Amino acid sequence: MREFTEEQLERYSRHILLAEVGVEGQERLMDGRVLVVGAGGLGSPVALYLAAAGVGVVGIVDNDTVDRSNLQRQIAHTTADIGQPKVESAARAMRAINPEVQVTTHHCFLDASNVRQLVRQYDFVIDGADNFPTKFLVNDACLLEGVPFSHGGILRFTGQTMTVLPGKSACYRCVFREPPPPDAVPSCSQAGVLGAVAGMLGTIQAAEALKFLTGAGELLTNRLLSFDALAMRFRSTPLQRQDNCPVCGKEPSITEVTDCGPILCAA
Amino acid sequence: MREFTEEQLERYSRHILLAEVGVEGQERLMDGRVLVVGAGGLGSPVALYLAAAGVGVVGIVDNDTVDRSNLQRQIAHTTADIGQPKVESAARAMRAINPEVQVTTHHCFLDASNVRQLVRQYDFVIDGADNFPTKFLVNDACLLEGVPFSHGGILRFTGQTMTVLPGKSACYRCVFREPPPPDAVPSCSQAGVLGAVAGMLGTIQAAEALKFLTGAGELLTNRLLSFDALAMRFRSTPLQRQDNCPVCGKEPSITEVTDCGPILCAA
Amino acid sequence: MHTAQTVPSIPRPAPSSATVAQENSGGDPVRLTQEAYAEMAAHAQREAPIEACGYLAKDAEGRICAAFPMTNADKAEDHYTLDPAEQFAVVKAIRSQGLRLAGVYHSHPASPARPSPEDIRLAHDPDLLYLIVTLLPGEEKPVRAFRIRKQTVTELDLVVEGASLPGGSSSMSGAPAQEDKTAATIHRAIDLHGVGCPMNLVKVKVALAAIEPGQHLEVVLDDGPPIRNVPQSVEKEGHAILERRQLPDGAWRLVIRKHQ
Amino acid sequence: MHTAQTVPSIPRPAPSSATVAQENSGGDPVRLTQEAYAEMAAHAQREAPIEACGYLAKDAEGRICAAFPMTNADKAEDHYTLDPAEQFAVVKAIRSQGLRLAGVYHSHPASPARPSPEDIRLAHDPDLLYLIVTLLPGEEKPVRAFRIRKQTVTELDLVVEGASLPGGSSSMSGAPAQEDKTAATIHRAIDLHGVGCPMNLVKVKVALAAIEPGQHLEVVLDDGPPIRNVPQSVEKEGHAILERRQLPDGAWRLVIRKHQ
Repeated sequence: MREFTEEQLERYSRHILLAEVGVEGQERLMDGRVLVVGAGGLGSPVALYLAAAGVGVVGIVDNDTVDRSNLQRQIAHTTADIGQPKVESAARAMRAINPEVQVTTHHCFLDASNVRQLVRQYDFVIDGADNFPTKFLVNDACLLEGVPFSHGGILRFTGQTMTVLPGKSACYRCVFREPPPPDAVPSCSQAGVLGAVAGMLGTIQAAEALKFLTGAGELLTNRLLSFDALAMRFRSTPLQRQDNCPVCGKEPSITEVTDCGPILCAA
Repeated sequence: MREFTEEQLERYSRHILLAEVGVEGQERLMDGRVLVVGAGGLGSPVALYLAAAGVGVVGIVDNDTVDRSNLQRQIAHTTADIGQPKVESAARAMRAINPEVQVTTHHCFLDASNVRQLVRQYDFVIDGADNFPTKFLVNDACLLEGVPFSHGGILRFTGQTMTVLPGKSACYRCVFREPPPPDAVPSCSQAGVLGAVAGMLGTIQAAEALKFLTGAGELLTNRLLSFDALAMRFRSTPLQRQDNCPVCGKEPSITEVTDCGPILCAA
Repeated sequence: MHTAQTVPSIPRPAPSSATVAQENSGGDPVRLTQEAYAEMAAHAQREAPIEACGYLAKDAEGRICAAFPMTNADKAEDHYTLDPAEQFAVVKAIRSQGLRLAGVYHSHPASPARPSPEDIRLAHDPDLLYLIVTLLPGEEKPVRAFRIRKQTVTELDLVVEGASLPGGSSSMSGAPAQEDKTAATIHRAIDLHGVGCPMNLVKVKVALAAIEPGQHLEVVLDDGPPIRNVPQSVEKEGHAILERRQLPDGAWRLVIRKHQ
Repeated sequence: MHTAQTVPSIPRPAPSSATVAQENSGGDPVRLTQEAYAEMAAHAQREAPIEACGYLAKDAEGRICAAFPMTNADKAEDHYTLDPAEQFAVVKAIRSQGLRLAGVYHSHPASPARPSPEDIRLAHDPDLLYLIVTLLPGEEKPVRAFRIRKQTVTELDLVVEGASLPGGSSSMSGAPAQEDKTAATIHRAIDLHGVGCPMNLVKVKVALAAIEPGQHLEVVLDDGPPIRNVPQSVEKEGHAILERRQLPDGAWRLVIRKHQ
């Protein structure tokens, strides 16, 4: 058993007290490795709550820098961080909360050349990407590498999330098959989102990561949880693995990740 | 109409883009005043998302100082803040995100002597208190002063929340009537809570405050939203105002707030 | 509580056997667990030369199984008043443990365990038992039980049981100490004197995590919220409390068997 | 795209009428909207003395309704190559607007609007139209349409329509300008040249918030994503687009009536 310091016992006491987490669960968190894809609206709360929970290694991958328009919802960043890489800004916030967490920053685009070698270093991946090609890339890489992940997406007042255990539960492609053609994704008016909606979805994703690492509870597998914050209604849609899924079906056509940029893929 | 600066347009662009918020909604946020009771597990995400949204004045009331055991979930505070008043630490985090927000700190116990004069200065109150007497105190004060509020509570892996429009929708006492006897509230083992659960509930409360101020959507009135993060299931229980409610019923017996300490109240 | 609340705070003379009607009830004896006795005895020792006082609780079988030390608001060597502010809380605590109020105890630090005239005059509740603990050395009966109805005192037979303590002793030769023999082999021990809720439970859980299923952990917990909270939480997680007894300083010693 | 992709980057001589078979198709005329013409003309003027080039799109009625300025990868005054990297994106953009590829246009900054021998030799797609805009002053036909099949050029009749422009003109006397008359009184105007998505929509919403319901806002938006996104978002919120026309520099002018 890991030796906890007095400070660790204090810091993690509220987890240790939980029968479903306990000492063993907290140890698993401290031994856990989670990759957060995107340090934006979803990645911000995820990063902060994973750091607070004492997850051993948290990786963050994001190529962006902090923009003022991010600050309405991306609570890992501050006004002073404008112009700096989001991964650096998020890492700073995480370390301030919990210096024990090892934060690994990947300031780059996630693409076919790096995604598999990145996700395979982690126990769990949080998809907090803001675009469809990356969401499919993360799905395919996690499926091919056998790494469980949480899908998350937000738009305006709505959010949706599901957790995928590769080979065991429905994957993102079982449900959505392929990215929408880029011109079918309205870019401009759809950029709006209520700030707290990002928090609602990101914290659900963080909870799923903590549940996965500790083994507590029942994950959001084979279910798509969606909500509309305007009506404040939540809905759970049952899902199933699809035999004809191109990545996790019986005769998969996708056996390697490919870059699926908005132009090349849509042709 | 308020003149927005270029920086404000950028900062609040994702709200302005929403048809349901828009320019007018963002102006209402910037003119809005919200009191956050408790700068802990619920108050932390609420405070950060309200600041990010540009709510004009955010008050925080909390008598506590930051303890290491808070940091597992109270993401407005950092390790460097240990020992400092939580309201100061939260205010610092809020100002870093958005220097435009006026943060008013109340480093005191909320009690019968100050609660009414405090809540009446605000448009909306977030109850993020961690004890039943304060929750009833906030309910009674808000009902007597006619100030809408969001009730929130978390325990282990569960959370519950409802929004109260005084005189219009069911209040906390319509549902729960009076605090449980203090010894019916197990103090020790019940202290455990999954960190992200606090985030899930606090962000729902923040969304309710933003909806209330902007007028967007349908509030959580006459409904108790509860969830269990272990199963990741959400439930909405319909509620009704009660004619015999001691504070908002036809013949109210509560016409003034009273301190309701754990011992005196239990008799 | 109305009984206890009306106990007035007046001085009373030293106990005199002349005023006590000594009768034996002839009925079932009052049963007192060793823990409850130990609690009273330890409390009396802690408070001496001041009189100690408190409530007693009985379990579903009518056995007095717990003593709840309270503050003697008089802080006097020859009389006592239960602190009214504590009475509600203690009665609630008793109920919360599924117990019922059985009576009131107090100590006579320098006199035999017999009711004084004031003890009799002020005993308003005919249904409560009045237990008196004496610290006088060499007393044959260091604790005695009385029922007091309409100023008439009836002494009841008293049996101290060690039933809940496997391997425990039912001797009345003072409070059981931590070094008492126990059937359980202790694999690990932690002393949580001064560690409050909920960190004491955290440390118990950490200590339990460090031993094998079926092995035994000895824990010393403070009186008050710690002893009321921690054992029930430990049991809820499937571990067994093998022993539970109060130490002379008021703290409690538990032996916990880790769940299989 | 294969046609355009294979347009080689080679110099070609000045256009010679001798190599062009002048025939009239005798069929329906090619219909060209004023916006599309204005776009081509504006593009030609911007690029001069370099040749401008781009794709043309037709709507469901077969009318050429949009010109998509592209980069002349040759940056030459007497020949052009459509930038291959842009071709995919533009074809997608055309489809995304529910249009179809109609043809290719280019400009002759200093010669008449007739195909050069290379224009003919390299026109591989028999189904595409080839439009040529000349900047020569005093030309009777500043824009002409050709079909080129097996090295044979057929000039088609060309009609420029102003149908989609209420109050617009169908004259061919140059590109319509912002100062053209409009039926609407403008209450506020914002110039969003250089303001991308989604900040342009933010600013349109702010400007709309500042006028009364029923009043008119004039907006100038960049070509590309801005003109594809902003009007539809504005309409979705219940406002009406009263006018929409392209300016000589490629940007677009909208007149929006705020919802009642």
